[in-house]
Amino acid sequence: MQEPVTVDRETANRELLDFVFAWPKWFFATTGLLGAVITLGLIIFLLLMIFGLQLFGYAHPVYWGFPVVNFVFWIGVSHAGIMVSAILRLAQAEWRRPVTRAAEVLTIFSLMTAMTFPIIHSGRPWRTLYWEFPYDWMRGIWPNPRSPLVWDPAAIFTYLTSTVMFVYIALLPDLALARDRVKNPIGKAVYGVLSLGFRGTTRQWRIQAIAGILLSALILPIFVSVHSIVSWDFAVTIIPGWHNTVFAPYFVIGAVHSGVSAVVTVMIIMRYAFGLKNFITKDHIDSLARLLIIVATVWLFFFMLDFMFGLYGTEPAEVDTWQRRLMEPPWTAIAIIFIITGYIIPVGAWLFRRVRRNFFLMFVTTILVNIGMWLERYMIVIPGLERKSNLTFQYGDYLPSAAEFGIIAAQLALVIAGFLVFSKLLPIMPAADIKEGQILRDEIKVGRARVPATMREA
Amino acid sequence: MSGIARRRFLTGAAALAGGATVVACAAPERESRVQSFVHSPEQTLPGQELWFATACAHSTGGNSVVVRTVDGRAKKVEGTKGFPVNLGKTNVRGQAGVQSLYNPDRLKTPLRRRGTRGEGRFEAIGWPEALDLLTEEFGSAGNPLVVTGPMSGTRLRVLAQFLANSEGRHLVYEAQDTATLREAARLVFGYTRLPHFDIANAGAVLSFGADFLGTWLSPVHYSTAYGKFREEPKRGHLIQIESHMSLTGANADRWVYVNPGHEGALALSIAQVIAAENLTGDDRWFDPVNAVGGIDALNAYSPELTAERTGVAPDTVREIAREFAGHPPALAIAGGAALAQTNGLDNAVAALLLNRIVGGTGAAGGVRPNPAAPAAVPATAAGTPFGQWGALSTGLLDGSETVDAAFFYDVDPVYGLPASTRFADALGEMSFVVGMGTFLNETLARADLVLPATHPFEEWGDFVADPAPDMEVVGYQQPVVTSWTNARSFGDVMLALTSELFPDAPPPWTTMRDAVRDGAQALIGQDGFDRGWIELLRTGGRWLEGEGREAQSDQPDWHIGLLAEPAFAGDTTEFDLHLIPFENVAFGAGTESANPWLQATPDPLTTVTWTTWAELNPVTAERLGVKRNDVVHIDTPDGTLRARVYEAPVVPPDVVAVPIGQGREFGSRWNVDRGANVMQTLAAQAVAGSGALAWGATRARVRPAGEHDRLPTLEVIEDPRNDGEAPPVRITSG
Amino acid sequence: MASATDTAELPVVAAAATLPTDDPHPETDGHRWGMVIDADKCTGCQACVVACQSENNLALNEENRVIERRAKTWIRIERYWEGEWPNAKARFLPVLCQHCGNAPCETVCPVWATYHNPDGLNVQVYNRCIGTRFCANACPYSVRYFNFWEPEWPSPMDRQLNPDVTVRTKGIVEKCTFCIHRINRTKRQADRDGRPVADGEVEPACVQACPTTALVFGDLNDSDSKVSELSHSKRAFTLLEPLGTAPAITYLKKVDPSHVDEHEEHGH
Amino acid sequence: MIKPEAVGLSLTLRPPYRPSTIAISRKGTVAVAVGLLAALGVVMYAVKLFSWGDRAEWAYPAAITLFVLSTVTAAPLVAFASRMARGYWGLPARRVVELFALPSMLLFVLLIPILGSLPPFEQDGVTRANLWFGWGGGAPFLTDQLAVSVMLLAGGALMWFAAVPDLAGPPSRVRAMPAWKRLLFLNWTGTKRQWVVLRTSMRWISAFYLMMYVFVTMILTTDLGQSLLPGWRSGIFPAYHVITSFQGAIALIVITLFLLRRYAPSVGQFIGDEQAASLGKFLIALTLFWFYFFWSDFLLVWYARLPSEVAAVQTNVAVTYIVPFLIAMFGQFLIPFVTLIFNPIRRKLSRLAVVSVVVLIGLLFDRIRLFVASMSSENPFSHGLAELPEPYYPNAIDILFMIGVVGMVAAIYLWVLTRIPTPGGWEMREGAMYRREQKYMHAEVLVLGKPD
Ligand code: SF4
Ligand code: SF4
Ligand code: SF4
Ligand code: SF4
Repeated sequence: MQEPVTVDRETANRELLDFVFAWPKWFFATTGLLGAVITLGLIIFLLLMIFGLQLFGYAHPVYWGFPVVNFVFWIGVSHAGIMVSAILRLAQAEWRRPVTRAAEVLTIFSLMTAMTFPIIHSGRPWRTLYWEFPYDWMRGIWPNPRSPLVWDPAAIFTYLTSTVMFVYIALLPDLALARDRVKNPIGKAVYGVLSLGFRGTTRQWRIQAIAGILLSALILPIFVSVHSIVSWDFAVTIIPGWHNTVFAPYFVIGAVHSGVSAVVTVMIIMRYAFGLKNFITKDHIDSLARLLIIVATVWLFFFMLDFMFGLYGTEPAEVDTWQRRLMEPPWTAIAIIFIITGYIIPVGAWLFRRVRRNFFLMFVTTILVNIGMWLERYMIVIPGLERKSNLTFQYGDYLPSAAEFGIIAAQLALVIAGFLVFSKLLPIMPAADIKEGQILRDEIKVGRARVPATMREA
Repeated sequence: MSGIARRRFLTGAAALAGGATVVACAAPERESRVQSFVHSPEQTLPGQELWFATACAHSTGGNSVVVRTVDGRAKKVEGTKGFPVNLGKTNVRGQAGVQSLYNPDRLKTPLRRRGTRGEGRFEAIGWPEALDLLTEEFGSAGNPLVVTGPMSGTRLRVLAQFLANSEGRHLVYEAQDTATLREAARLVFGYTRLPHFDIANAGAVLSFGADFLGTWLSPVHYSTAYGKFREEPKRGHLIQIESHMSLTGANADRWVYVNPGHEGALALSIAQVIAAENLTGDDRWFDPVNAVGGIDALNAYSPELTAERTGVAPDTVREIAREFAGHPPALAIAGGAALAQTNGLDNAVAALLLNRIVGGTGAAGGVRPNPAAPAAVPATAAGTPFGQWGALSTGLLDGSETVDAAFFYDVDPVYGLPASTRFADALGEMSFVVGMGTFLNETLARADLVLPATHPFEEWGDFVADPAPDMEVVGYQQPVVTSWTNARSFGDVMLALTSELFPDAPPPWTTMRDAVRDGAQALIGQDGFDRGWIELLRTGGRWLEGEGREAQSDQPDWHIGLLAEPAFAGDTTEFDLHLIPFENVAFGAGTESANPWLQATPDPLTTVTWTTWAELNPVTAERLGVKRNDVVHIDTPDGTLRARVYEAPVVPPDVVAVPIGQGREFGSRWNVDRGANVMQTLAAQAVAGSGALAWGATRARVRPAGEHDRLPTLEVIEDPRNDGEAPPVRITSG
Repeated sequence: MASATDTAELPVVAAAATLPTDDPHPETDGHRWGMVIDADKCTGCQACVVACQSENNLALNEENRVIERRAKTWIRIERYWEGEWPNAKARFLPVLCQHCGNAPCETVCPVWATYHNPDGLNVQVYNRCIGTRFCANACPYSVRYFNFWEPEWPSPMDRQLNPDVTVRTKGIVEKCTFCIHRINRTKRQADRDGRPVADGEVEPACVQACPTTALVFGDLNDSDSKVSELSHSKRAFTLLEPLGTAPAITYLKKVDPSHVDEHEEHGH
Repeated sequence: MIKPEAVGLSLTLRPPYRPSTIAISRKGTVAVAVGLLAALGVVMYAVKLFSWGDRAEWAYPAAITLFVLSTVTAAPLVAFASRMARGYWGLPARRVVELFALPSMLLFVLLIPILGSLPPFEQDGVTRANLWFGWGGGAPFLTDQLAVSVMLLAGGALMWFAAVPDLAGPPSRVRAMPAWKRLLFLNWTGTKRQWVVLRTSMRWISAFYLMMYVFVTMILTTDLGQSLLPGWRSGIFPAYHVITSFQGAIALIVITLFLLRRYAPSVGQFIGDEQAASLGKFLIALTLFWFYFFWSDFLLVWYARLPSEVAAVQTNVAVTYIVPFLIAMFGQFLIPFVTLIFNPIRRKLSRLAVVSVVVLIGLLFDRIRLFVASMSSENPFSHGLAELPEPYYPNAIDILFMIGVVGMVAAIYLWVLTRIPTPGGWEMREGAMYRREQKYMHAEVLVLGKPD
């Protein structure tokens, strides 16, 4: 049964904006720590600029490694926001309300972080920016539209732009709220400008709502395209273990799996860190977990398709790649761990209502999912390169370097820091949306039973 | 002139502006200085390439190469087209010549010893000072000793001037001596020069241990011949019999393992089958067999009777005999470890005898006599056999012999002779030692005076191909660049020394260039010499086909009864494996190891680079409890060395094979403290009858060192699917 | 199951020629450079390898670079073992860029740093390359190498550098060019002389060095050239043929007399 | 803020609902027509069996069988989806679609000769690609039929369970039944416990049916498709097939609802444009999915240019079967996409039904291009096609066979429709309980309960 939120509007406003105006000690400690890790990453980046990619673990013939794995991972996580916001919004799932903002913000920061990887890992990052983006009108030298590496920035930029718009539109009423409540005159001015004069007139509400729905629908194809294109970075080639037609939906659903899990993790952290016990309830994580069961199962189905149709053609290199993935150390361990942590443990646990409604267990299981999903990406990207063709003389292996671990830690810190700073500056809970949800909440009595219900405009 | 003939690949000098002058005879000078157009030396047009024919820097057989130079810098080496030895081709070492030329660790200036001998501490001095010291020491010396590598042509004549005046001695140090083969050729055919093995035209080649595609005698020549040998439709058949798979073995149609030292017995078995089955189709085998003891003596070597010794099944021997005799013309050759046994000479003779048995001598596709070298450009002086080095060492150490002054040029006996010879100590007994070379080495490091020698691309010279490729060939060497170091050529130093020491009987030439021109004059005559000289330099040399061949003896000077059993150092219980040292295509005997390209060149079979490894059969490795990349100690009765294990299915189970060429203390940054020197661990045994070092007659045991160190291999990892069943890519046709 | 390793022997797929995608060998009035590699002649001697290093300014492959698998050789001799002792054999296979007509490396390059030129070469434009290494991954022959370091030649070794060939900077990918500078030079010369380029006139460094003439180079558009003739040998095959990359290099199989008899009877 | 159409205002349950079997107008005519078609199907099946030819003979039967799998067998899944999402729109349609579980049973019969005509996995030491690791112990015939049976039984069980509360009548009636019949009626007396068990088991059986459906699709599409056409190895293909099956199922449901509204007022009174709006949304979504899955497949094959894969795609997309492919693309994607973006078309059941017919035609041709290409391919043992095959055209028997199958499906469906009360009574009543209309501030609002 759902537990209705019992706070009044004023409390809601106060609690939801609380963190924006408060300066708890842990905030400084955490940002300091994150800053240190990010600085480490910057130092590594600087060293990379000077010494080049020798600092990473690439070696002939395995030329991609951790950064690409992480690129896929963070792009994957970024699928949370739109899945939760747009799809649940269109599906009129009421429980989405407190979750949307966090998911969208996670999307923005994980996308921005993911985008740094292709640049960091390229041999000449300065040129990467130069050649890939500003088209060279003068000499007519264009990027190669046949390359998935050109599709990538196009899709990701579109996704980022639309997500930012999406978040911004949803933010407007909350910005206005912050503007009205902040005491500091500078803050007032800034929030004032950002809120674009939102005063809550009917017309403004209507435009805001229509824009949100339109964007939800428009963003969906982009959402699907992004990870499909990421998957095509691999699948268009003829590398064994990469060239499989199932990759696009497999990647997309995997992205949703890891993204929604990350949202659950983040929500549980927020619940405690920002004191949002009144707004993030067992119902929310329960609903998300039920969604995750389906997503995870579909993901597993696609994985099975990938596996079965990888072996199906009995191409020697393809068979070798799967043999390596499943039978050879360390990949055996990685394969087992990712199946167990990505599916068996979490989905097994989520079948039980008690687990789905337990914050701690949900926190643990969703973290496990993302460990599993990271390993899954690792297992997708690397072994195919290690067993690339029948020319077995060129079989190789890959060992990540310390610098790669450093960069990856720094990027995790970057996502967290981005999230934290956002929640410091702007309300991480969509106050207006939550209040709307409270208004629309109702109950239906059937005999002695009370069934939760929502109100819909007739 | 057709367009093609005018291409830049013109060997020799380029025709310059206007085509008026054809100049090819001097290196551009001041090449490292910035030049103004106005003051450019004749040959240097900025940005314009020039090709100079000269001697190959590292060749063993006497190859001619053209070096591409641009702006006075050597850029690229290619074989001299039409030069009969290498026919426009090169091998790895030839290609790497430019890199030893520009090796920053070359000796750049004369050095005088500062510390004790062998410490390797020197101070730089100038040439005048060095020459003064040289004159002083050699002037007072009684019986100067000059040690060089195999040397021919004008250098030899220049050296003779010095030796004649000073009553000095000349010893020739060969890293891999040819004494046994030369002696065998004399016994079987009566030849004094190395004969021509006509692989190109042979129908079957039966090689006992001779790695003619890799390192044996004249590998580039034989490789070009092999290309023709494999030409379809005739496609010759190659059988390789040896105790460790060489590069040639890897390319053979049939490869057969023979127990080390029993190659001769196997050869006689093959002969027996040929005779018994009359495989030649006529009785041409009869006379030669008769001459060496008759069919009864030969019958004692029937395949069944030798099978146990040789380790080759009788059926296999019969198949070999049929394949060999069945693809005329058939050619048998012998070399490598087969000859480096105490009974190596007998092995060589027995193997070469097969040529007489199938009648394959003199004709195309067989063993052909070579012409004697012209007097004006003497042929290679024969190497001093190992026995004599041992005697010299012992004499010096026990005081029965003294050397007042010794001159070592471009050799490294301290490195190459087994430690048990104690040559390094013997060197210490010599009063004054001069070492000359392009790099410091173990011998030079023990010298009192070290002189920087020019690189072959920086000096004048000539050479006589040995073995000659079926004709008399004299190659010419000219400087292609001005030396960037303060080096001088051996000839010039010798000439300077001679004229300084013996003002009364000065040599007839003042520079090597004069001496070389002088020899050329004798060769091509006075008439139109200037044109002829330029032509010589342009084409790389002079050759005369089919003139003045040596005569063949009527019958072999040998008897089957002479075939001895091999003897090995180290007893079989304690030392359970045969130690087979081998040269690989890149480092050779260790003379080229200063060159980073060669260091990085993968050994063709193992793909190992940069270090010393120990080849073991996987079964042997498993028995020893070691696997690839494990460090092992290899003990012989006379020493021990460390190497990393490389397992290969082609290595015989009773063998541990170790490449020669690493393990130096002195040299360049690229070869010092790298790997181990296997030569040092060998027992000091000589080949009976030739006195050469029996480097294949030492036994060894392998002990795991308990360490692990990844071998630098080109092969990425061991191929998990390459289980010997089905190669992943079908390279072989059926 | 059919032996997984036999793919190269399975029926040749002819469909590649009818793809409505890019024609792997666009008709050019000019040249289509190609090579034939005779595995029966290659001895594995490595001369071609060093010749290429020397001609094309390849950086030194120091020991740790070999160990790290970051050494570069534009042509390499792959060695495969066949069989077990005492019937074990070594097989040598020179592998360099195959200059594929359907090059998997070309389509993936985001900046068109690698593309097919009108002479049928897969060329690499170093200045364009941003070092994504996508092409190196996509190349099934693994013949593309990444520059992990700024190349260095301790003075005076730099004097050897070939002025016709760029020294590649760190952060980009490089590979065999078919010695394009030699091709261009010869074409220019032939142009000046007003004649066509003759067969055998262009010799890449590896071909030039190869002592056994296992490597033959020439124009596949010229039906009289040696390469054209050899590429129709009954021993001819292309590497990884089922991938449909349409290489410009044809290999000739090694002849193994111990197999010939059984197979020839079946008319192989 | 919420669009009124999405809420389903047209659904009015004011008249107290009584479950009953339906009455169809012009019942006799319909019965005769359908009966004749069904008889045609039976005859054609027999004709095919007796004139047993090679595998290609069964190419068109295979195509129509997979068409049945993609429409009729997939339809009950929509009921499952509607229950899962607690969608109000689905209430009157659930029973309508569940009843398709019965005609689905035809699959089993149809598959017997088709699976029987398949070549062995191994021949002359060469193995053809397959999902069964070359397992000879009954694959594919026994394995596939076993999986199909299990799936069909689950579907049947689902249909029956859902209908039992409506069929059982008052507790006294059930108690009066003989034992076997009581068991058949699950001993239904409507106790609270029974309701809980019923709901839970329906949930599980639905989930099981879905999984079995996906599994069966995977093995059938591989055994009758990919594994027969050399070089065709596409991991996404089973998923493509599932997705297009959902599209086919929706189209079939739309058409069925439309016909029922037109000809069976007892059902039709509950079917309004609310259903059209929801089903239309699904249909356009699945139309987009068609493109996504097809493109994901096609793009990668075309881009990678592996000759064997390209040849396979040339066969069933680009060259040999390009005409059926184009019909499929227009029918499954272009026409529905272009039409359904317009609200007036999507939200009107009649118009949606027209589009659905187009979709089904497209789907039929899609199955034809895919399975005729594979069933008629010559050498499934080769690694890739050496040359592109000629198209394999149907003969008159093939065409009559396909028509007959449609007839059989229709006949069985009509039969069961007249035996089981439609729409489902208890769910309809329950739906009405969780739904209330009231005033909020100045607006009329709808309060919708969503029980756990
Ligand atoms: S061999 Fe590799 S690098 Fe060369 S063209 Fe083919 S795919 Fe490209
Ligand atoms: S590494 Fe260079 S050539 Fe290769 S794909 Fe990237 S940009 Fe293109
Ligand atoms: S063709 Fe030129 S670039 Fe290519 S491998 Fe040969 S030498 Fe090197
Ligand atoms: S140079 Fe010729 S023979 Fe030697 S490895 Fe290269 S291709 Fe083979």
